[in-house]
Amino acid sequence: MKSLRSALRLGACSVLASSVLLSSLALAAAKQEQKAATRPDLPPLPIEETGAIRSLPKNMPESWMYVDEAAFFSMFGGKVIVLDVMEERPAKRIKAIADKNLLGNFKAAQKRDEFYIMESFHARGSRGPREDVLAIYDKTTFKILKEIVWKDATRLTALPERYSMGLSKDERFLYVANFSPAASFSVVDLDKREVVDVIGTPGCVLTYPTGERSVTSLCSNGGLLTTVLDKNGKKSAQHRIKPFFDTDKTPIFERPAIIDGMAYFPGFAGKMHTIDLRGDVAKFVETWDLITPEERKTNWRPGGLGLNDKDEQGLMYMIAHENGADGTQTHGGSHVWVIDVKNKKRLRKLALPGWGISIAVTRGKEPKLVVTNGDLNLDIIDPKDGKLIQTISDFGNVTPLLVHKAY
Amino acid sequence: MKSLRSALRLGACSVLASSVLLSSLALAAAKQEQKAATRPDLPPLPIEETGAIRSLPKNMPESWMYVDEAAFFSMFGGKVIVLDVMEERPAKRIKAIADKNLLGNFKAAQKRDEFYIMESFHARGSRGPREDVLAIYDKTTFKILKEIVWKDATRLTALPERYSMGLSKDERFLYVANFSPAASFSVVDLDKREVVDVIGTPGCVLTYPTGERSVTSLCSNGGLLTTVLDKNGKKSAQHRIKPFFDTDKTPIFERPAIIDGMAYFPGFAGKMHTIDLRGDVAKFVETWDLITPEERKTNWRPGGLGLNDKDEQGLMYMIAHENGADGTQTHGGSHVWVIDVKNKKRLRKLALPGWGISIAVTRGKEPKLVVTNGDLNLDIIDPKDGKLIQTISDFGNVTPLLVHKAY
Amino acid sequence: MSLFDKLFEKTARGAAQKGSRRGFIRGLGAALVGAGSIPLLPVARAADGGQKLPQDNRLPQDSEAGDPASCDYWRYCAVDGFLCECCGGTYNTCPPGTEMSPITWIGTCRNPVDGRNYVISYNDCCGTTQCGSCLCQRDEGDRPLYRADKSNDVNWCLGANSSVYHCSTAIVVGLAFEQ
Amino acid sequence: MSLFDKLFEKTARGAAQKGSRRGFIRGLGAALVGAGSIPLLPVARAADGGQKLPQDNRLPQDSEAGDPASCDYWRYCAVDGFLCECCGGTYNTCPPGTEMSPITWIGTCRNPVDGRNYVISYNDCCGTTQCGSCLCQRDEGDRPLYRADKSNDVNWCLGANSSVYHCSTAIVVGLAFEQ
Repeated sequence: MKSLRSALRLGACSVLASSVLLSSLALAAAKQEQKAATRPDLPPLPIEETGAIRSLPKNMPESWMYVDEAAFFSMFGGKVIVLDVMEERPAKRIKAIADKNLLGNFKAAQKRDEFYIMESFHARGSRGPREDVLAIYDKTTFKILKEIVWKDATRLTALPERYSMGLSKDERFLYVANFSPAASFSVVDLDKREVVDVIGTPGCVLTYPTGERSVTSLCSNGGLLTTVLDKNGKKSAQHRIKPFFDTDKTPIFERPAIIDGMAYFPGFAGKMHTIDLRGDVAKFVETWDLITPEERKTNWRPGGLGLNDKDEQGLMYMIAHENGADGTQTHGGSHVWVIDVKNKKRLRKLALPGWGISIAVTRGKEPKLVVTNGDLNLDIIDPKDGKLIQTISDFGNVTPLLVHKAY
Repeated sequence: MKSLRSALRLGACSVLASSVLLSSLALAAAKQEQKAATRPDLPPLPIEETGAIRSLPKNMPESWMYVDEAAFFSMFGGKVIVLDVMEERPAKRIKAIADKNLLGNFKAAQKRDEFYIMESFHARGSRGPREDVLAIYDKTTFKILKEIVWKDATRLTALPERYSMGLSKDERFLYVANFSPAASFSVVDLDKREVVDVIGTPGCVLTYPTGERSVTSLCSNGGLLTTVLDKNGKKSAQHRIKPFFDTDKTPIFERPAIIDGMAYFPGFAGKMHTIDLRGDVAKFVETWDLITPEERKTNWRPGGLGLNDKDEQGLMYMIAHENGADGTQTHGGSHVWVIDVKNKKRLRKLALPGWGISIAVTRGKEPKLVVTNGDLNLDIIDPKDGKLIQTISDFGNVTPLLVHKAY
Repeated sequence: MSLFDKLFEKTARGAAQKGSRRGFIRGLGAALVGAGSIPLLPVARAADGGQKLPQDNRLPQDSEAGDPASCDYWRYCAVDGFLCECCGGTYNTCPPGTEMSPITWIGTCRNPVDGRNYVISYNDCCGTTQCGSCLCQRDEGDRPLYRADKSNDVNWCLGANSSVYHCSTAIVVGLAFEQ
Repeated sequence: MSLFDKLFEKTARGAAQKGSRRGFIRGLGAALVGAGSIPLLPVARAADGGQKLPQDNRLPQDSEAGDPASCDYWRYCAVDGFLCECCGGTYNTCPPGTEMSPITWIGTCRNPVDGRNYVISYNDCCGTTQCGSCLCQRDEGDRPLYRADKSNDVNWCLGANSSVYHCSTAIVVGLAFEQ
């Protein structure tokens, strides 16, 4: 057990001391055999090119995902890893890696061949002036096309969120959450590659894209704030939507699944809150129950970090656990609920092979679940039958806290 | 096993999901009991001070060591950790931590209340201009007294070495190895806190302090180069010492134990090489054998990363292994040899409780061995009887490759 | 559900707090709570390291209330992070070389010895990379980012010179009164 | 002892090499060699990811000589680091977003299929933090820093724009001739 430890934490490719000696002997033996069978008749291998750098396809396959490796144990080592979660060969799963410093935030574009990392640097590691930088990456070359430096270093540094950044429907504008702890968001014009406005959202956080060119934030009073932008991305108006939950007594997760412009916010205790984000201004629609009276008796609840995601058919997937209590909302769960949000119906309950902390769903007609498990590896699961397809470990992961679709 | 993984690699303080639920119940029960036994008669706790920062004693106890955590899996996360290796309570072992970026080099002073970290930074993590910085730390407050920036970013970035930096006997000058791959060293006047010279050492590396104010480097031809400095720390003369080993056929480790001014360099195959560093210029003294003819039959050899250290009584301790071969010199070993270098005698062979990669020895009359084991934890061993005193894990260690005495 | 919601928190040192909690490791959730392998030592401890510590004159409520190196210790009811007690600091002092963030989150914890509820300020120590030892996560009363005053997902070192989080303290800053 | 010492290494592309090896992970030594958990697949592989790979037209010496994702693969006789084959690159190309260091160390490896010794240039890919997968350490012929041309303790990304090491390639740059 003891000697397994370093092998486990230091990657797939480790064998132990004793094995080294054994394999040396085996190799020596093999060498003898091979010598007998060599084929000197073959032409020699040609000289190969040096300096070649790979690139990725313009359209990533449906099973490729961006893994937000938050690197909680050293915030300097954060990464975004493109991973083919259906690849069976361990060596071929990693497709590319980008750095992401100090709890950097990540967003992938769908139409643009870009992704965005909003990160921070001190000039010398932990010390020196802090700079907040938006890095715009070319998603095929993984090269940085442009770095935009924030005037004030105020971007949100927190655990990964799907909506710490948002994209306008036409993907011309990127919305980036700031928190100093005064809340605001910056609007980046992705065509011009510059910040066009920084808009205060007092008491309201995060950037849920709304309508064509609006941004909705979730407020400390249990309401919403929608900021409407003009065609240049500058603030045109702000609208407050009145409270629809009690942030003390009936808190909700700040992590909705947004499906066809409708945002579904689960509550800690299992109520769902539907918000219409299709128009210029957000509208509260309704609250409905996710949980049966039977389940409520044993305190079934949603829970986790990135506790939900959606597939391309419009279904929502959410981690849940029994015996919920104050505090367990962040602890993940043993099951995944498959929810038809349009019909307000839970279709299936899947038992996870292990504990689940975060969940993501692959693209396409046959979606697969990507569950960050209690070992901080990824379980790939077929939601049709709940079967474990494979567990992915040893891709340089330490704390892979959130997984995103790749396009 | 699976669920143990994250617990193991994420620190001593981890318990598993199931335990969480259990302990919640236990706590609830305990709370009931406690309620009955409360003592409201006690005066309430006073309001406590905020902002208090601890400091360390001027003279560190003998059992305190500096651990060079190289952070091989993300070179951004390197640390120097002050650890009391004899402390039984896990929570009280860590005394202080300093950052050490990009395979930074470390040196502790003995007379000055300082230590030195020579590190590098790119302006933005992996990208942007590189700066090489010598950070002079106050060893009691762990605050940086001065940062000295190199004119050219050429300092040696390599696995940790005891002599990537050296101190003059009077500790006025610090010698810092550079490698671009052209070899040189910088001389820092620690009184004035400035670089006073950068001295080329073509083909010769590292900085073994010599005499009062000389620096010896080990050369690619199997010889030595001694640079003599003037009283201001500037180059006064350089002397080449002729080859005393064949770097191809009879290589030596670049890691000597320097005891009373005599440097003892072990050879890969087990010969010891004595160099006199007491005068202004290094002198080769002799070669002698560490290994018996019997041991040679099964290829006993020294091996490891920080493969040796010394105690304050003048004994040398070195990791060794059987069945040595080309390549195994770096792989550590199963035993520690205790060597009386003055009498060219091996006193004892200690079997390690596990595999050993690096070794260090605590100060004082009852020295203890600190062995980085194959699990990349630290085994603390009594060299008198070879007994394992304790294994220290979960101090934020990933790759604690070299351990130094603290003063 | 939440004890804290029933209490009026009398913050004795308003300047030092923003009434909020922080907790990077929520997501690590299930697998990472507690301080399982560290034995409970429910006794007062002598100072070590040649420096007089606040613990030297601890009242029974502290000294008999459990082990400050254990995640179960009473002050940590709302802590979420690495315990400074294990990192070269103590439960109420920062390790050498770090700075204490002036912006903190607070919790209200019940002392098991005197039965009183105290307001605890969880000032983070910042400026050195993660301590990496004694990870402790207790999420009672935690709220998402929209309740910044109760959210422990934020890196509260944003109030310090360095945004790099090292460990968390738990400092008594007052008594809490029931409503 | 060392095969390499008996060979004259004909470096076909002098500019790209400095005749030296690098290997951060020597110290990890005993516990970390090999590619134990990755199955050997000694067959040619189709390109994936929509990009034509050099492997598409591999000669038998490559395609029948083992698995480039295994530490035992013939080209890796002197490699020491993370294999780019597992990091989004291949054995002779760098992953997206990195740069190939022009300063490298070289080894001389025997191809088990044709029996010839080839000079292999182990160009590091730099500029993104450690890949962290497929750590492979084979230290034959390694020398300490004083023989920079044979030392794998140095971070050879010093030749790239970024000193941050990501993974290592193994590129055939010529035939080696016995003396």
